[in-house]
Amino acid sequence: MAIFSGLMMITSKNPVHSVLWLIVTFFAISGHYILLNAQFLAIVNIIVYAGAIMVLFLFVIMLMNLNKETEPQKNRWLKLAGAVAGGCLLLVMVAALKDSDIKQQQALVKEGNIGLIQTLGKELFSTYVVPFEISSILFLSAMVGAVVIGKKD
Amino acid sequence: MPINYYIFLALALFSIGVAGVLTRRNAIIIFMCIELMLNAVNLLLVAFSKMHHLQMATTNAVAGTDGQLFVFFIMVVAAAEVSVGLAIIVMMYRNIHSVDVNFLNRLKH
Amino acid sequence: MQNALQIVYLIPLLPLIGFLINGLGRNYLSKPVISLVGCGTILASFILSIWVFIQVRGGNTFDPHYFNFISVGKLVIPFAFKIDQLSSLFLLIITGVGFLIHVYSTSYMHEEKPEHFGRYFSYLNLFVFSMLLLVMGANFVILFIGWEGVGLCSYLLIGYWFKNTAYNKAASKAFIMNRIGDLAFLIAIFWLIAKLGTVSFSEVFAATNLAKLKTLDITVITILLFIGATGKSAQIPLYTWLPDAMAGPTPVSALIHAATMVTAGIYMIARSNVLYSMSHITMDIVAYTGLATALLAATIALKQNDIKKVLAYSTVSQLGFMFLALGTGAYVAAVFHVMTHAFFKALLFLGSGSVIHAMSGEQDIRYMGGLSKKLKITFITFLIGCIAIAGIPPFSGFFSKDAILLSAYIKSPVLYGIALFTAMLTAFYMFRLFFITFTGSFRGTEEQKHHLHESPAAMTIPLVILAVLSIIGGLVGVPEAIMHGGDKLTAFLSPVIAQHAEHTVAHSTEYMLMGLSTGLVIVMIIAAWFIFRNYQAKEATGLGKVLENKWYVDEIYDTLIVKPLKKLGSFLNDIFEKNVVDGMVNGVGKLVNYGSRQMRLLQSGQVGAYVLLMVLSMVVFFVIQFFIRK
Amino acid sequence: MIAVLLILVPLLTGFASFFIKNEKTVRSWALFSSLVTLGVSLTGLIWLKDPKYLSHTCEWLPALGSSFSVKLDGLGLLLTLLNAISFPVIFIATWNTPYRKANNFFALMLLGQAGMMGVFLAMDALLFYFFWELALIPMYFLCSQWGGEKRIAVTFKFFIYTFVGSLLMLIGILYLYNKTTSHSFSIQAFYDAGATLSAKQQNLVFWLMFIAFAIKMPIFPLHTWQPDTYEQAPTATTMALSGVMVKMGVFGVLRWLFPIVSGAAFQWGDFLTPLSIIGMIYASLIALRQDDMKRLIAYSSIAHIGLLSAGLFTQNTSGLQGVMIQMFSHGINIIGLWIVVEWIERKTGTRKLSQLGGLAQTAPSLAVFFVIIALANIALPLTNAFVGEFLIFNGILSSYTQYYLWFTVMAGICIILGAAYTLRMVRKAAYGNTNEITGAVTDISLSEKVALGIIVLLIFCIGVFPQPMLDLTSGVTESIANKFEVIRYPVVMPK
Amino acid sequence: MNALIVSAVLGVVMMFSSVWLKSKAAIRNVAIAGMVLLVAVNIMEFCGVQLFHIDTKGMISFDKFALVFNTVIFVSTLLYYLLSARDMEKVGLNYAEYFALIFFILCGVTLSSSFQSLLVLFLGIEIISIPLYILTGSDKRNLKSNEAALKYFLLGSFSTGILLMGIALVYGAKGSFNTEVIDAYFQGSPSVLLIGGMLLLMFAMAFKVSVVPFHFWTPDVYDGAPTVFTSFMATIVKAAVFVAFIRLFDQAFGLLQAQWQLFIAVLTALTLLIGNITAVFQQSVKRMLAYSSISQAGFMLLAVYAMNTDAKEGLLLYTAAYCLATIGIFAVLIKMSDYTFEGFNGLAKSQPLLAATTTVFLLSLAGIPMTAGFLSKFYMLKAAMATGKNLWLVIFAVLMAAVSVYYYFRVIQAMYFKEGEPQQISATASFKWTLIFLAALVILLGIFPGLIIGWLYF
Repeated sequence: MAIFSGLMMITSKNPVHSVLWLIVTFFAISGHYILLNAQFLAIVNIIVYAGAIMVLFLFVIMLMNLNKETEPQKNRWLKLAGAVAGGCLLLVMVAALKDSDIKQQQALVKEGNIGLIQTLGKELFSTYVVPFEISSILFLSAMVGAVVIGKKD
Repeated sequence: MPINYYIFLALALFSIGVAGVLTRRNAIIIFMCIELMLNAVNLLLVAFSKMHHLQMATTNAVAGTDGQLFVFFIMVVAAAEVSVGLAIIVMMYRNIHSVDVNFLNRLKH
Repeated sequence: MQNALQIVYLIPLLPLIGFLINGLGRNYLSKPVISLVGCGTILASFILSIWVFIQVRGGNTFDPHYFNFISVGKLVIPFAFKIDQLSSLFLLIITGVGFLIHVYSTSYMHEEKPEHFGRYFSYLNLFVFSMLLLVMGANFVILFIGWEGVGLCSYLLIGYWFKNTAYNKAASKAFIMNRIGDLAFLIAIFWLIAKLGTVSFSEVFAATNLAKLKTLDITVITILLFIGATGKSAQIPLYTWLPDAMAGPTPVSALIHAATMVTAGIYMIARSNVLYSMSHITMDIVAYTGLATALLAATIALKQNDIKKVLAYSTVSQLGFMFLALGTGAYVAAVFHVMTHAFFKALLFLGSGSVIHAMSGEQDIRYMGGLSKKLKITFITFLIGCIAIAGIPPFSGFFSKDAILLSAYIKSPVLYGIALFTAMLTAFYMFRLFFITFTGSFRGTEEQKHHLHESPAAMTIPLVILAVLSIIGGLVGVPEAIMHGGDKLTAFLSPVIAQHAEHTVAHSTEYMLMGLSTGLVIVMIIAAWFIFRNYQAKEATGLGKVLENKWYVDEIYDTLIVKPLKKLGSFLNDIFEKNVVDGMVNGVGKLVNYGSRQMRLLQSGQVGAYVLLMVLSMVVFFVIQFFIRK
Repeated sequence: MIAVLLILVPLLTGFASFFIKNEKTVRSWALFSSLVTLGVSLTGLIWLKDPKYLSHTCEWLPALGSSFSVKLDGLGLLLTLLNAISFPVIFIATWNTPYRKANNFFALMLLGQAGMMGVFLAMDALLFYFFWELALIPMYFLCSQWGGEKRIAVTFKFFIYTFVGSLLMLIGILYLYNKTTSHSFSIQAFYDAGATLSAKQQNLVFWLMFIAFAIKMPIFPLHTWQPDTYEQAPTATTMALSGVMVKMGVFGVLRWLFPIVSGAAFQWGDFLTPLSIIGMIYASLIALRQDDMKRLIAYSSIAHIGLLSAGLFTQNTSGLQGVMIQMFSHGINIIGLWIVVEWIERKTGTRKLSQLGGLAQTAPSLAVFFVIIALANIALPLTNAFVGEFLIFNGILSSYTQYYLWFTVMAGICIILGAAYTLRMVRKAAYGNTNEITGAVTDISLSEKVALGIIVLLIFCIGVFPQPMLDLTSGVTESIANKFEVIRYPVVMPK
Repeated sequence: MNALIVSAVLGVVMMFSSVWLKSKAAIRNVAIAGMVLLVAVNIMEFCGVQLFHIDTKGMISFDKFALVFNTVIFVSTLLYYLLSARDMEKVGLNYAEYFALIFFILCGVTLSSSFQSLLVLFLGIEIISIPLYILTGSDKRNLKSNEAALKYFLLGSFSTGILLMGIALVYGAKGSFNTEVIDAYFQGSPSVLLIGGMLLLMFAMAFKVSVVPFHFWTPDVYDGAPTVFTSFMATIVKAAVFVAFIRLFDQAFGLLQAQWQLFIAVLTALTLLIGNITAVFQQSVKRMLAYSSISQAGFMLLAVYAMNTDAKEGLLLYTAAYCLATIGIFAVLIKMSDYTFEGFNGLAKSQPLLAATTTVFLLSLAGIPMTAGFLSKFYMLKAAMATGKNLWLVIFAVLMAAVSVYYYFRVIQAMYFKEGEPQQISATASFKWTLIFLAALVILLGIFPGLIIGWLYF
């Protein structure tokens, strides 16, 4: 499901369609999160990604009204090469990692409470408070950046 | 559920993202592919976090949370990146009225 | 006790001082002062030499040691002199003849500008200095220093008229050919050092050391030394420089290229006679080379028209005789001939100088003739010289040459035959020269004719003195056969030159030989008289032409050695150096530039391409890590 | 004390002279400083007996195990003396040569001198490398700032060429450093480390370091930078380069190569001696065909250096001793030759032999000096070069190789060729008739007379009394030669 | 810690300073003052004065190395301000914001030099990168700048993806982000997940420090970005990421050295080769410097390859030498009207002082003795040599160093030996004095490297 929609995403001509396909992918991934009993992340994923970010994308695309098959073909070879390279990467990594020493281990499904908001919250504001603060700096800089770039002059 | 499935799934998504970056010319879509790569990573991290939780739940009740928190941070960063990235793309578009990366060839050699 | 010979160091020192004074002051001193200094110093050392000679005759030899020239590791080369019979004799010859020629030069060169006049005399003094160093040196290195020094002076004096390019070329030629010999000499010295660790005569010739040497070593060393001698003493194959050396002023030719320098080789071999006597191969080589040279030079001399060239070739030929003597073990005879030759050849050269002077620079005998009337003294002295060289008793040449012929006969009749034939040739070409120059009618231009005049006293007096010496000079070596105890020279030199196995011949044979040679010589003279009494110049043909062109030896050398070297040089310079050696270096630079130009293209500016390359390299790395490395 | 002064004096005065704008002043300043340096190095000779004044050591890079340690031993004394003598002579000789931005010129010259001093004094590998490069940089700037029209490319080639060499040497140094037990760059530690190396390692180090020295000397076929550089560089610099700088290569071999990797040096001797001799003949033959005096002298210098390196690889007392004194003599003689060429070029505006001639008439004093120096150049007895060449040839003939005779003869050929091309140069430049170029020339002025006078004086002093100079270096020579004796001994006596 | 927080605060201050302060000079002075403060507090921390007591739960540790390195970085940033702050005005209107972003970047630098958890590493690198994207594109009407920004952004975030994948795999193998835990002892062959993650991390870091074959962004971005900021990212940022690189592989993958050493060696060789050879043929000095920065990265990579005390000391010295020299050259370059080599013709005549100092910097980059550049290269070679294997790498490195001389000296030749039309260059006295100071520093470090390295053992 996720893979299929992912593929659709990168193949569909029309940017808008690929955005929509990407959203589908995100939903699928969130599904996996829920399956893995990580509700918090699932929600955040849907809200932040499928919601905010993708909408942002859509806006931009609309703004540039690219919502038609504008993209001219780039030369076949490079495209092919790209696809092949991606395939190779997949192949190689899978082949490399398939016989890892943890392959027989299981991922806990449907139980375990670490995915729940309160656990995460506790951890976040106890152990991970410093990175959290740091990420605020990140946001600050991103904001400044957006201003710098966006401001008309 | 065997962890390998998740590994393969994540790798697949990741590679799809890479392939997308390689094949597409539209800057926005390339960017979206990168987002896809990030999500693949997220998925993998969550799977791992659950795996480690399963291993060490007895000793450490909160084992594995770090993985999920990392995912959270990744999302944060991604959001920030998106804001900046889109800003840059828009700026680009303002100037050359295209988001085709093939037009980015003033700088070479 | 203080040895009476303490002061020998003055003998070379005085000429050196003269050289310094004349050399540095040549711009300030007047000609008379220069001549005074030039001749005075030599005269002084001449007087000293006489005194030394007397001392030595009294049996007082002396080896002063001044300072260590070079001492490295075990090798010690002192700066030391060796005053013994041989060297004292040479001292006499050098300073004596040298002095006369200095005197002669004062008037011969009087037209020169003062500074050049000064230069000339400084060179002469320097020459005498080095020559004295050569004969006084107590070891091969000092000898070599003098050896090179005289070479230098001959170079400087041949090129004395430096405006003339041909002269300079001749000078360089002389120097370089000498260098070839010197190289062999040097190697011989190194060989001695390698084998014996010493170069001083006394130690080398000490029996204990000689015992150490293998025959091979001795042969090699002696041959190398001999090659050195061929360079300096103008023997085959290195003789061609000497005729060209006539470019220098005539007194120089007399002093350096006849009387003294060219005999350095003979001195050196005589000095190391002990070594030579131990290697028969070398002896033969020396003998045959000498003989061949004598013959070759004599033949060439037959057809030369330049008065000085004739004398030059005769010098070569005479030197050949001396080497023949050395080769046949008659060292004394060689030294003897050196002495007599010094007298009469100097006489002849100075005579020719006086002729040239009278002819205002003309050297070609075809434009002379009938000079006997105008230049009386020159005429007579020259005649004496010719008789002496031809070897008519009782003139000096007779005794020395006879001694050589005798020793040749002892060695083998064949040698004797050829030597005799050469002697006849000598007589013939000398008198050819004589008759063409002095008899017949004058063939020069008119103003030359009425410009003809006898040379001033400063020139004629040396001529006379030398003439006298050439007459009586031979009496120091009268053969036993004629007068018992007449051979004083041998007796005098016996401490230095060991007389090895005496195989004397019956006196009757000796008389016979003498008579034969004398007779033939006289025949030759008469023949010359008939042929050249009134000579008319005509084009030489056939063999004559070959002889006139000196057997084309110079040309052969030029094509075989000089030209190829030059070609090689140009090839290396223009092609090899530029394209190969330097090409390699520049090639690297070009390669880098080329690579740079290609690698720039990697930077295509296409994001897609960049990512593609990155991903591919990642794949490669993964493959290496997971599928190849283990 | 002395050692430090030798470096400091030219260094400081050099920096100072950057700021002396007036040309005359800076000339005299440079001359003064070089004379002071000379004085210092002569005092060094006086204190030869008590070496406590001759060496100095202090902390520098303790972390790296490198210390600022300089010392004057016989070898160092010899070459610093050469260095100290050369520069006053150069300054006097070029007194009348005009330079743009004279202050920079003389400053760089003095800095170069300081660098070379350091090279000859350093007792610490890193310090040695420091100075090695430091000597190079000013020379580079001098050549490409004040040189001929092709200067930039040529000197750049020269720079890169030598730089590559020295970098390889740096690796060699580092390699040895890793082998030292005490992890120090001090020369003693290096000597000890060298002894412990295996044959393969020795070869590696030998080549890494030898390349640098070979380029500097230079040895055929690494010589191509030299003629161009000598031709293009301002003659004063050329004097410094050929008089002193090329000795750095020989010096390096003597101090940093032979004592450390004697085994490899011995093993490669049979390969390098013929190479140097080929180089000699090669250079001589080319010199025979040169028309440009500077190029001719350059090639003759290559030939002489070839002889030096051949002497090095005789690796016996006589040969090495010869090398020592020949280094000095060659420096003196070639500087003399350059002075003559410099004067000729300045007066006639050409260096082409084909355009010269008859200078002996218009400039007799020059001709006299010229002839004397030329004769010294071909090693006539009683000139300085004779002693060196005599010893070197003697060394070659008695060297430990079965080809010694061939080597001697081959090298000997160069004596003849040397005479040929030198006399050719003299003949074409000084003799013959004057032409419109040389006709108008006036004779040399006082400054040149003084400079050439000093040169000639040295030529004869060393030529007649070489012994003091030989004694100076005998200690060093012995120690090196003994190292090789030790190696040879088992070979000489087969079991 | 001090530095981290202070720089963050300063960033905020700068943001608002544009509101309060009208004159650019004032803003500049505030920034410079702030920089001085930053240096001061960092040194205070070095001397053990903690302004803030925050328990980072073992995520960050400001050890000596990190602190010394930060000092170096801050000082060079200060010098960078003094030299080039003026020239930021030319870029665009948001003068204060540029400073703010630079301060934020410095936060990132402090993080990446002192992280103990991959999370912090990730955040640090992102905090460095995101403002850089913006600074690159800050010259908005200049297409080159835009293009550079977009390229940098796309490739940068792509590499971020790789970085994250690597981190994820490592986490999968070890179950933690903490470097000690990751480096904890294991028996038998290490898990493939770990190695795969390690490789991916290597690629990502290689990208950030522009190591061949992940260097492609560098020339374009450096060329396109406004020169002022090129100067900044070519020096300080690069150095910072390098420290992160060596820290990561030292602390997290120290035990895996056998696995990655060969790869690093190969990468080094490639980087030296491409960087140097390509630089030879460049026509613009700016682009040449971009490639030279790649080749210098190759040399610094030797430190990662060797990974011993020499290497760390050396890297410290190297970053100092490299930053100082490059900042200096760029400062001069900015003043030039023409960035090609011909632009430098005859500079020695019109601006002797600039020429002289530039020469010192170039010599330092080329690694000539008496300059810091030599000793730093020397350290690198020494370290690599100390590993006792792969001698070919060292020899190759020096050969490439020789090549580098070629293009560095082209500038010197242009300045001194070629004639050129004099161009008016506005160089204030303070600017000149700072240059002199910089040059003096370069030479001083070239003779007494102890001035920096000594602090490690203080």
